[in-house]
This record gives sequence, C-alpha cells and structure tokens, in this order.
Amino acid sequence: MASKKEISLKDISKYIKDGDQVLVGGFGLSGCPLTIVDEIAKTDVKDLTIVSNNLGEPQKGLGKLLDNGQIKKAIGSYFTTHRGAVNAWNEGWLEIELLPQGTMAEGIRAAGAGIPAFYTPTGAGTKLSDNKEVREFDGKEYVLEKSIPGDVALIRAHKADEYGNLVYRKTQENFNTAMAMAGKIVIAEVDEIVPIGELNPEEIKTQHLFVDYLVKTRYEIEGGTFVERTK
Amino acid sequence: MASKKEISLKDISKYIKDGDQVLVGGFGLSGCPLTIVDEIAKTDVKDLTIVSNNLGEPQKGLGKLLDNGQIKKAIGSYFTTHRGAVNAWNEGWLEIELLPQGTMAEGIRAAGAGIPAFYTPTGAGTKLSDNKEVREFDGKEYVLEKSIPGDVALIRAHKADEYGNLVYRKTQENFNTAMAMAGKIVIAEVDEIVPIGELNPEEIKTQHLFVDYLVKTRYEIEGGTFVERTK
Amino acid sequence: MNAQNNAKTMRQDIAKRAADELGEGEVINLGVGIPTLIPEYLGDKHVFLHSENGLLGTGPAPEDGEINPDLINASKQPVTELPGSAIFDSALSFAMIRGGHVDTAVIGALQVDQTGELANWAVPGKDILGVGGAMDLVAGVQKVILTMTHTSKSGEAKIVESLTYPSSGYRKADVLITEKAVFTFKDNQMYLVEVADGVTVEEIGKTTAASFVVAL
Amino acid sequence: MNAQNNAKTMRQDIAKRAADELGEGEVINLGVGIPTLIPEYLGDKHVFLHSENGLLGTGPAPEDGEINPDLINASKQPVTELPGSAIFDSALSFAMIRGGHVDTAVIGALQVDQTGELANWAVPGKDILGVGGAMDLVAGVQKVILTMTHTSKSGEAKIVESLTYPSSGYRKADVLITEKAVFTFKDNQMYLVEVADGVTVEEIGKTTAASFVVAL
Repeated sequence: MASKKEISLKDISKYIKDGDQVLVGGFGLSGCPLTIVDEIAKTDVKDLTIVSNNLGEPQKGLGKLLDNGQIKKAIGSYFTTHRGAVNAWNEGWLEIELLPQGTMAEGIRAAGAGIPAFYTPTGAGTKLSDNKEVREFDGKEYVLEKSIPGDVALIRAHKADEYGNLVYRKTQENFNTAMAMAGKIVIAEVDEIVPIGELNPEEIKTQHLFVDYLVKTRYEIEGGTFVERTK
Repeated sequence: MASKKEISLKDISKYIKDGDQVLVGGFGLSGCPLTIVDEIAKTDVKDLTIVSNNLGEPQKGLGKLLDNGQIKKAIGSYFTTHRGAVNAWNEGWLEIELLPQGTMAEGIRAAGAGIPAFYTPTGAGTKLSDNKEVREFDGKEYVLEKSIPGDVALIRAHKADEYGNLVYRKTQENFNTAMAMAGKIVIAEVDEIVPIGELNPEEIKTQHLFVDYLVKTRYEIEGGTFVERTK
Repeated sequence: MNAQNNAKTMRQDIAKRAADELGEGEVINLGVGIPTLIPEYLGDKHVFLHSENGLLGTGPAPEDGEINPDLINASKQPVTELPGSAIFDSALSFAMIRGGHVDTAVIGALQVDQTGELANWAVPGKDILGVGGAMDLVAGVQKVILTMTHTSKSGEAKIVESLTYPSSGYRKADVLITEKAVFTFKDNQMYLVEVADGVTVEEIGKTTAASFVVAL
Repeated sequence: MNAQNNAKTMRQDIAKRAADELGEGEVINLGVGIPTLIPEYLGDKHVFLHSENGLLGTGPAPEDGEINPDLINASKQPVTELPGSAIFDSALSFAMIRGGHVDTAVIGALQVDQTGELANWAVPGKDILGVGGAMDLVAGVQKVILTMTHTSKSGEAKIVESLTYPSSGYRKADVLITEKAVFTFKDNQMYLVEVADGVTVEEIGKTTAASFVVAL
C-alpha cells in the first residue's frame, strides 16, 4: 500500500494561501524542507509570515522566498545569516519579530500542546520583553509569552512510514516536531516512505497524528552538503 | 567501567528527608520504581508530599508508604485505586490535591523546563479551578497552573547506560521523563546498566543530565506481572 | 438499535451505534465502560486508538501467556500494539489531547444538560478523589461523543435541563448516544436525531428532563 | 596566563584559563568565538558538550570526507557525536537550558558591568536582528563564565560601571576571564581574583571602568 498521505510536489501550493503564518523547520539548512520551499518560490503566494529560526541564505532555502518578496513578516531568533533580511528590514518592507531561540521553540510546542501562553525567565529585563507582561513568581521576574501556531507547518524528516510517523537523521529534528504539533496543516518532506511496521514504536519522534501530507525530497547529501537531484 | 551513578539500595534514604516533595513515576505499577519505594518504606522518613498519578495499591508500590503513614499530602489525578487513600483523607490525616492528569504531566514538565506557570483550557469552568486564576485568551477561558517541582524524583526505566541515559520498556515511560526533568535529585531504578555506546543517541528518552543516581531493580516480570526477586 | 431491557445488550447496542460515528482513519480515545466495547463493532473500519499513558495504535488484549505489564492502556489493562503504533510519554500524550490532535473521544457521562455540558467525574456528596484524563479529553479533542444509559438504574433522568453534578468543563458534547436515542448538540441546543426501534418520541420526552428539538 | 599583545594567543590564553574552570563530568554549553577553542585545552578532563540544536555529547569536527550536514552544532558547523551522546529536539534542548540542567555556559560578552550583568547580543544603534540562544543560556544555566578581551580593539573599557549596551537579562555572570585577569561576581560585587603574568593591579584598574575588590 502506498501512503495515503503522499502528495505530489505540484499539490503543495494548494495548502498555502496569501497571508498565512507558515512554520518552517530547520536550523540553518539542516531540517529545512528545501524541496517544499523551492516549490513555494515558484508560485505567486505572498504576504507570508514565516516562523523559522533563520531565513536561509541568499537563493537557498527560505532565502528564495525572501528574495522573491513573498515574505511580509519573519518571526525567528537569528536573521543575520541572510544579509537580504537585514536590508529588507531597513527598507521597511519586511517586518521582523525577534525571539530568544528557546522562547520560540517553547512557544511553538505550546501552540501544539493547547497551551495559549506561559511564563519564562528568558528575556526578563531586556529589550525583548518591552511591551510584554512581566510577572513575579517567588520573587523572580518572568515574561508572559504567547504560543506560536501556524496555518501551515512545513517540516523535514528522514523517513516516514505510510501512516506519516517520522524519524530524523541526527540533529535534523530541531524545530520540526514542535512545528508538526503547531501547524493546522502539516506537510513533511522526507527521503523515503517505508511500509507500516518498519519503524519501532519507540523510535518515532513525530507521531502520525501530527502529520497531514508527505512529499519526497529532491535533495540528497553529497560531499557533506545538500544537493538538488537533477531528475 | 562501572557507572559512577550507581548507588546501593541502602544509600537511597540519604537523598530523601522528612517533608520532601517527592515525584514518583508510574501509571499504576508500570513505570513505578517499586524497589526504591520498598526501601523508603523500610525507613522512618515521614511527612512526604507525594506527586504521582495514583497511590499504588494496598501493600504495593506507594500503597506501602501510605499504609505506613509516611505520606502527609498526595498530589495526583486518581486516588481511588487505593481505598486507603480515600479513608486517610476522610480521617483527615492525608491532604489530597487532585489535578487533571494532563495538567499534572504538563506541570511536572514545566518545572523541569524552567517554566513557573502556564495557562491551560483543562478544568476551566469546573470545581478543580476554584481558587485558581482564570484568564481569557481569544475569548476562551484558561486556568493558570503552577509548575510542579520535586525535591527528589524517583523514576523507573528499563535500561540505563553508564552515563545515566535511559530507555523504557513499552508504555513504562509515562511520567518518568517529565519527573526526571523536574526533580532536584533524580534516582532511576533500572533492570540493567549497559556500557557507553550501546544505546543509540536517537533512542534515548531521558538524557543523562537529568539523572543523578541509578539503582538496580529487584523486580522482574513473571507471568504477566511484577514479581520481587527473592535474592 | 434495539431497546431491550437487558443491561448487557443495552451497552452493546450503544457501543455499536457509537462505532458508526467514527470515521475511517480517525484518532480515537475511548473512555472506560461502554466505549471499551466499541472495537468489536468497527468491522472493516480502521481507526487509531490513543491511550493517555502514551500509546497511539493500541491493539486488543493479549493472549494469556503474552501479557506484558509494561504495555497497558489508560484503564491499566494489558494491551498489544498494532503495526505502525507509536509510544511516547505522558506530557506529549496530553499535548496531543489538549492540542486538538485526537479526533474523537467517546466517553461515559453521569449527567448531560440540554446544551451539551457534561458531568463525568464526580458525584455530589461523595469524595472527589479521581479525575484522570476526563477533563483534558473534554477540553481538547475535536469531537466528544457521550455514551450512557438513558436513565439511571433507579430510573432517574440523566439528561437534564442543567447539571446538578459537578461539570467537566465549558466544552459541550457533540453527540449523545443512549439505548433509546441519539442526540446532537449545536449552539447550546439539543436535537433528537434518532430513536431506537420500538421507542417513541413520547417515551424519549418522558425519560428526558431537558428540552430538545425533534429532528428525526 | 600570559598577556602578549597578540590576538590569537590572547584568545587561546583566555580559552585555556576558561577550561580550568570546568569541572569533571559537567554539562557545558560553549558559545561562539573564544569558547569554541576550549575543547583543545581540556586535557584529561571529560565534560559533556551541549549544542542548542539538540545534541548532548558533541564531538570534534569530522574529517573532510566524513561531514554530515545533518550533524551540526549551534554554530551550524559540522561535528561528530561521541559515544554516549543523545539527540533531541529544540524544545527539549532549551528545556534543558532554561530548566537549569546545563551546568555551565561559557559565552562571550560585548560588555559586563560591575554587578556581573552582561550584554552579549546587540550593539546600540545597530540593527537588532539576532539573539539566538544567548538569553536562554544567561537565564537558565547554573554557572555563567564570560570570556572576552579586556578592552575593545580601540582600547575602550568593556568592563563598566553600568551597561550602555542592551542587557541580556537580570541574571549575573559568575566568572569573567580576560587576557589580563579573572574576576568573580558575588552579591552584585566584582572581585579581582587573578592577574596574568606581568600584569599589575594598577594596569587592571586603568583598563577597567568599574569598581572591584582586589582579592588575589
């Protein structure tokens, strides 16, 4: 049986509309759904709010969407990997919301876990808590942070089984599981879809109930880097 | 090399003192550190606040501590498995704090994750949110729940490696990982301590930085139940 | 559905009707009591059973010699795991429930009011010493199906105008299945959508202490 | 410690001294810059290196042919995994940091004040577009060790009475290591506990725009 969840690359754009808040996995290029992002870069979808740790690099990963002007706002922890993000922000057409990386990870998980808000010590007493509610617990200040849901989550894993259970390659997981939990629609890009029963129940990192669709990646590792397969 | 974290059963009592809040893993008897609990039942330690889903059964697991009168307060989601708990509460010598099971799990995880409090929809509009702060987010009511830390966490896993990384047997994990995160001192009861490198980095469920001490269990599975090894 | 006055058949009938409500491929959490009978009536329909203690893909009870006391469901009964199942911890398991990732919970109730608000964890005047995952399920899943006998053993109405038992939360049930009828709830209004063979709307009216719209 | 006026040696000296602060078996998070040099100076001491992106037990850079772009550290550099390492997701990784499970963070700073409050993520008047895990580390780990050059390249004091750069949070550093000196902080007071060979207390005073107690 083929996975009922597998879709073709051209179907991806059906699930993303103008103005969506889109969670995109990855820490740098590792764990970033490069094929899915490439497909979106080919479409006219625009005004996206992208939640991702960084915005890729020029013409790589999310950098393509930025270069195309498809992104209206970016929420993340580190934008200086792509000089274009800094420029776009200076030019005033890209809104940026900077979050401590741990607050971002926890906020995404919270959205997936039904928690609308939580208190964290991170950022208390800094500019990043300006305009945020601060509250004391046991004499220490904490910042109230809201959860970070996604209309869509685009994630990357190593293998899926036909139900959509996922496992990752080494540190590829990073934000992906939390984003799968937090996305209303979740599309996972994988190297391979294996038959039911091939993954051990204990090794599954992202359970199938979080995953709506699967696509096969066009990228493979070659010479220590991610290379697009030329058909 | 033997694990530096392994301690003998008689050393367990060194780490638990009168009045401690003690997190105890397990859903029923599965994942409950039966050997550690037995050792505590042999000591005079008293006035404990026990955080555990249930209080075991008469003369089994935490039931022993209850029967001995070593417990002052119990925080959990389901106490009717041990009639003694209900009686002790009626007699007025056992304080009980009832929490929805998901709130309990999330509160324990929060304590381990540096989150002092969070909002949850569970319990809003019920007696269990009496005297708790309620707040609206997007027009819906949520209850503020505090994190649930432990002076000590007593947990149960299947295998440890010599660093203290843990893996579980099937649904044995339940509250154990969250409790390992939330305990100031964490003692894990295991079937076996394996050499470094024998566990795959990806299969580890509780990472060694959460675990302080290891003890070997005296219980084994026989005839579909947990049986104490008679030396 | 047949309204025989036989407790066992009654429970089986309710479970059978509840099974019809479940969609192919859904993630389902089954409460104690009547809902545990549902798997017998699924036929060819494939659903994923979620157990609060950390299992998605719960299978039937094992053979006697195959019991693993570390492979249990939320009722602490030994179970098996089906191919494609996943195992995880309690915090993630309730994140699934509270976060809306479980499609449907089928649970019992002590009382339900005409808006769909339900009581399923405590009896007035009795010790309140157990809640388990009941409130998390009510607050979190996409669809709540209640299964219960239409009246108490002593014949008292369990479907009421407003709850006298402690509420399980603001969230309303979507469907209520008894041995006599099926109701749905929408915008705080209760609709009678099915009656069992041989049961009249009049009889439903007499045994139901709540207002409902007849929508057969 | 030797205060040569050579940037590379200076950084190595700081890293070497920082390595001495780490305890056997500790879980350590190393920031970018000088802290990345620390592993060279650990000798027989065994510590566990934690990477924010989800690795506990980070090993050295791989051989050229052995690079896996999906096995990286928080600086996005390819690494290896040591035996006994564990891999996990970002949410759990920061739970470890924020929850106090990482013993020590060794991080750089742009400025530190005499109470130990530090600034390590933004420069006044420049775009504030990156923070990464800096604030989580400052807020969460058990011990914060700062490594930095004693003054800026243009000779300006980086150890100041009160911060002019944006703060990284309320949490104070525990130890500050420069090429000239080692300071500790306790109860909002700064203590000079070591000077490098050939460096006088007077010189420290001149290059430090903050009050400190000499406790050599």
